[in-house]
Amino acid sequence: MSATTTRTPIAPEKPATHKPGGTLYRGREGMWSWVLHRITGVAIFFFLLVHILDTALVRVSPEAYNAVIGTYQTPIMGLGEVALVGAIVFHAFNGLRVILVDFWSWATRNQKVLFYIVIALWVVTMLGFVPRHLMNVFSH
Amino acid sequence: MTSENHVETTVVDGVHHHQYDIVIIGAGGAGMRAAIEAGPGAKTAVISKLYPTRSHTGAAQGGMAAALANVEEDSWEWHTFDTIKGGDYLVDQDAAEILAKEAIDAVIDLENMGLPFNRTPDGKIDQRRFGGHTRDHGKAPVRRACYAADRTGHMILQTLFQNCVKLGIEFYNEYYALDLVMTEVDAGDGTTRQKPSGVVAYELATGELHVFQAKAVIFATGGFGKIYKTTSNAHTLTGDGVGIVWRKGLPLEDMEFFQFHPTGLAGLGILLTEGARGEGAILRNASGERFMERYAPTIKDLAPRDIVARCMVQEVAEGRGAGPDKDYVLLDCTHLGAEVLETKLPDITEFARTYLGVDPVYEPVPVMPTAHYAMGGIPTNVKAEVLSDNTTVVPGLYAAGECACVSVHGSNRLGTNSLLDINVFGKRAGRNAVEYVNSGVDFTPLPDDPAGDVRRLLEVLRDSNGTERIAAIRKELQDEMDKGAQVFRTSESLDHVAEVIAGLRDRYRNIAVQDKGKRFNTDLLEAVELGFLLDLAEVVVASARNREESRGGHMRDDFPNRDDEKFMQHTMAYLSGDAHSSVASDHIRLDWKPVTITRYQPMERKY
Amino acid sequence: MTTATLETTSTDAATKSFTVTFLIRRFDPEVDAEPRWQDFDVEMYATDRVLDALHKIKWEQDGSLTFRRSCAHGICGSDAMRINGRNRLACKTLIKDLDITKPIYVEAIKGLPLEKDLVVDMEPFFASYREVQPFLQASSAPVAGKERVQSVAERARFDDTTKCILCAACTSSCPVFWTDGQYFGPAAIVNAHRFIFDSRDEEAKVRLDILNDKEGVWRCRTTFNCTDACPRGIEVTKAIAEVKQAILRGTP
Amino acid sequence: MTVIESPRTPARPAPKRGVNLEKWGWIYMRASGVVLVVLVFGHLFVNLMVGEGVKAIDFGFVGGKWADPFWQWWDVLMLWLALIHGANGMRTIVSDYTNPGTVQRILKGALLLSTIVLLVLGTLVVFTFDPCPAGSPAELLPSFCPAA
Ligand SMILES: Cc1cc2nc3c(=O)[nH]c(=O)nc-3n(C[C@H](O)[C@H](O)[C@H](O)COP(=O)(O)OP(=O)(O)OC[C@H]3O[C@@H](n4cnc5c(N)ncnc54)[C@H](O)[C@@H]3O)c2cc1C
Ligand code: HEM
Ligand code: SF4
Ligand code: F3S
Ligand code: FES
Repeated sequence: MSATTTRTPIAPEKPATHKPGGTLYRGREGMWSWVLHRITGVAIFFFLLVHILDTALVRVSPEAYNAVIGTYQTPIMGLGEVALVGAIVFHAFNGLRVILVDFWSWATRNQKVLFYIVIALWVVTMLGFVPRHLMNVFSH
Repeated sequence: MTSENHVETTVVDGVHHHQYDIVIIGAGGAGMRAAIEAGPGAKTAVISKLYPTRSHTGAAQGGMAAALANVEEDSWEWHTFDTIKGGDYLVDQDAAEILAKEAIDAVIDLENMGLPFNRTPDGKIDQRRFGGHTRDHGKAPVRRACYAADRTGHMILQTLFQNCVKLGIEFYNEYYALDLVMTEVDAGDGTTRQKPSGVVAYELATGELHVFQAKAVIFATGGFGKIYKTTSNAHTLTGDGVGIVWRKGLPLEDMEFFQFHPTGLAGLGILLTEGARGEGAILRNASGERFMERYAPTIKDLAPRDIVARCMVQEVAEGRGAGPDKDYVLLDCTHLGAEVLETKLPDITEFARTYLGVDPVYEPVPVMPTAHYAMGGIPTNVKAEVLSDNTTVVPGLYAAGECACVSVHGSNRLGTNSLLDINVFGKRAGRNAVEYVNSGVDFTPLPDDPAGDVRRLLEVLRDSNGTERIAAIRKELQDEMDKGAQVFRTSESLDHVAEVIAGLRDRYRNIAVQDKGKRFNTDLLEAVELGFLLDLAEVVVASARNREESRGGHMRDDFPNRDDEKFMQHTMAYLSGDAHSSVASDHIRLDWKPVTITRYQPMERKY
Repeated sequence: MTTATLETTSTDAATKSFTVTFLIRRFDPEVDAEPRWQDFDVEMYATDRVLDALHKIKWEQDGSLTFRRSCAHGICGSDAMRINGRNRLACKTLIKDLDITKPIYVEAIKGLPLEKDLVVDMEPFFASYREVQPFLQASSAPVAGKERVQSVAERARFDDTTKCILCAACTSSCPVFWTDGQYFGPAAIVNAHRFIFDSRDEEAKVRLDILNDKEGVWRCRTTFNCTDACPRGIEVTKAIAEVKQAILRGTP
Repeated sequence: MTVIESPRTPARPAPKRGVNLEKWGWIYMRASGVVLVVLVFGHLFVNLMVGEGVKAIDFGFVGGKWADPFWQWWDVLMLWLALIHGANGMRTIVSDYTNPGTVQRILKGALLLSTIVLLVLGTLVVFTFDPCPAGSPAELLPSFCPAA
């Protein structure tokens, strides 16, 4: 039961061949928040893989675990942790935004406002975390 | 997607051949309404130069008339009378009766198909006032227009398309019909006559030609407002179908009657529905006067369109126009309130905001008449069968919608009667075509090389390396038509336009088509469309020159009165002699056809 | 050639014209292997539309420039294109709303096969549309010669999604649709929504089932590009959210 | 005369293989997300903010936490929720950017495999963890170990 047409039969199993490129789409808050959400999600995922493995070293020996976890305490890794926490915090807050947008029509209408709230909360959280963490990392 | 529908397509000398019982040209309201009737009953194809949902039926705003009497007393007889009076008695009254009577079913059909009409508090289809629709033969305005906000046409187009999808109608989208194939057959009485045997179409995507052999052909190609500059019509309304039929030597009826809608956005022509005035909006001149009170004391701003348009032009001509150049009047909706505007007239509110930067909630909107609707077209009888003269039917050929002239609109169409027309007569065309093809007729054999004419036409155009720009000729045509053949006409102005057109026809032979490619060559198609525009403008002007009276949409300054004695008849224009000569009188023959009068004798038209 | 009176008589400063540069992404399948950018200078007025600019180019400079258009006032859905990186209708985008100190970029919508210049193959788009059964299905026979009754509130429930003109601005702005073109896309969901929430329709469940598919509503990542792009102001993402919830509930 | 096949738009193949997991995946992402906010933030707070933060983390610290079933369950729950959440998210991304075919199958297989392995590994580690392994230097162990 569908209208038929005689033009350009598409073969849906095979994705359409797109001509490359064009300019970057200038999406707004919704699109960029999703891009960030996706990037942070992937980053966290890969960190999580590593983090499970390194934590599993506790089962090998205290020395092995401490050796690896020691590298987490170097200044470079300290900065990396800032990035990681930044990613997690954004992903978490934005994840909550996405959930609200999904289930609450006010939020669907005001997703842009919520996006800026996410950014604000992120800044606040990071202001709480970063100085404290860097003090820990760079002390002694 | 059933297999018994399986189409065999063959290619001969690069031309694709198809066979269908019924071929419908045009996928606007009329075409799709016909398809919904035809599809289930016969093997049907719809050819459209646009994707169906792009058709200009979607632009219609205000409503569709039917005496449902959902909100106040009404009857189809009153509707018939209004239609006849609105058309200044040039209406064929048998057709008007059918229109008004079948209106009720037409609206109900659409509702049952899913059309989301606005509702009354008790859940019935809501109705609003519209110009020229009255209770009890002109006593007072009546609520007769069924509507869906100011998107009635959009909803009709979508609903019809949805039902075509449901029925699995076969569409050939972006195929331009360019010729009707006629075959000489034995008429049975020793003579021969022309019978339609198919359609030739140009596939935009590939540049290839297709011949659709058919037992019945239905034209539903819409209007030709693009002969004018200021118009509510789409760029694609170039009158191809009417032009094709004309070039086949079939007559065109009442071509001088073109409707100018009073409220187009000034300078742009984008339409603001009469529904606005139906909801209470008021026309004012520069001094804020409600000038329609002077011209039509009983129904004021809701007088029929020809009258309102004329009054507006007169106000401006007499120096009472608004704006820096005093060249428009104002449509005042401010007293309606944001609520009514946002819920009942949301689209036109947005048009005014977007295109003029004027917010109708706070400011009156600059408006001027805009070329809107062709009352004339391909003559048909009430069965939607095309006529080759005043009475003779061309078997198997049908026309419906704006391209046809039944004539239910006479010299001036009432608002909301066109959406009705496309549904009532679209349905009739489809139904009668099915009956015809199932009555045992066979395919009429195609002549040798049926696509020959089109191929030659396109080759000439594609190979043309002239010096004239298509757009320049078209612009001049449109500008001149606006000046000489618009709301007011005189023999002088018409003579001048005729001369200009003759010159343009000469220049058309020397045009340049820059795009030489095959795929999506819209440049080439614009050249073809310009040819149709020139042909039709010529007929419009010739018919207008010939009608030395003022009636409905045709206002002759030099003959300001209606002259029933001489002109109470339809104009019939025939192509005769050299089609390609530039001089209209060489190839246009004008004749008359009597008006069918059943129960309403012509009276003076006062509101 | 006669010029329109508007241009010659008007002294208003607001109607002064200026030159605008358009960068258009051209592609002629018969000649080009790859799309290319071409620039055009056009005299424009502030109140002109981008569509007017395309027409001026086609009609005065290069007749081979190809694009679709019909109504010229935003109701037919022919001319969705990417203008300065965002999906817009050319006929609803006014020059005054663009920054004309920089060139204006115009290119075809993304994610559908490019056919020529600004024209894409719309067939995959309509195929998705057809698949959601976008038509009223009501088995109960209405009283002969009468409309089905529907309250004002029931009618209002799906009003927003009846406005769709199938322009594809939404679907071709959706990052998920760009990835493989298999996602049903917002337009199809909008048109399903129109019937799912129509009190007269009886087959909402079937449509919900169709959209509860691998390529259905769950692929939407709420990026809101569709809502931003919709020239009819339809709250597309909200409609999608409502369909998601209807699927979760199992009923509209 | 060439005969061309009837040109028609083929319908999307409707391969409804098995149960449709998309809906449940979607629900899971949201449900787990909400719980994860608490779990992850709690985890980060305790590990990075309290006391000396990251500097304080060592075998003894971990041992100290996992001696308490509360933290054991906390971390296992977080492990399961986050890993499945992340893996499902990655699956979405893989479906988005690869076409159905071998590459996609390999990537999804790898995701599935690593997820299962890490879930099992992580769970075993948490529950079979011995905070006071015999023979380890006492200063590395939590303070409650007899050796310490
Ligand atoms: C702005 C506006 C508002 C209006 N408002 C109202 C209203 O409120 N009430 C009312 O009753 N009427 C209204 N009208 C009038 C009414 O909408 C039209 O007269 C009517 O919709 C015409 O329908 P149609 O099917 O005849 O033609 P269209 O809808 O114009 O369709 C024409 C079809 O023909 C096809 N076609 C054309 N040429 C070719 C070719 N060469 N080959 C193949 N296909 C071709 C096109 O693709 C298209 O599908 C309005 C008109 C306008 C312009
Ligand atoms: C801290 C709390 C978290 C919340 C509230 C949260 C929330 C969400 C939500 C709601 C989604 C779905 C997004 C959508 O459908 O558009 C999502 C996707 C995703 N999440 Fe999380 N998440 C959290 C933690 C994590 C963690 C710890 C990881 C890594 C293991 C992760 C990895 C991902 C990935 C890879 C995606 C897919 C992204 C995409 O499809 O674009 N998330 N998250
Ligand atoms: S939802 Fe809006 S953007 Fe999408 S097709 Fe419909 S009108 Fe166009
Ligand atoms: S752009 Fe796409 S991701 Fe969803 S919100 Fe719109 S459909
Ligand atoms: S031309 Fe019709 S929507 Fe732009």
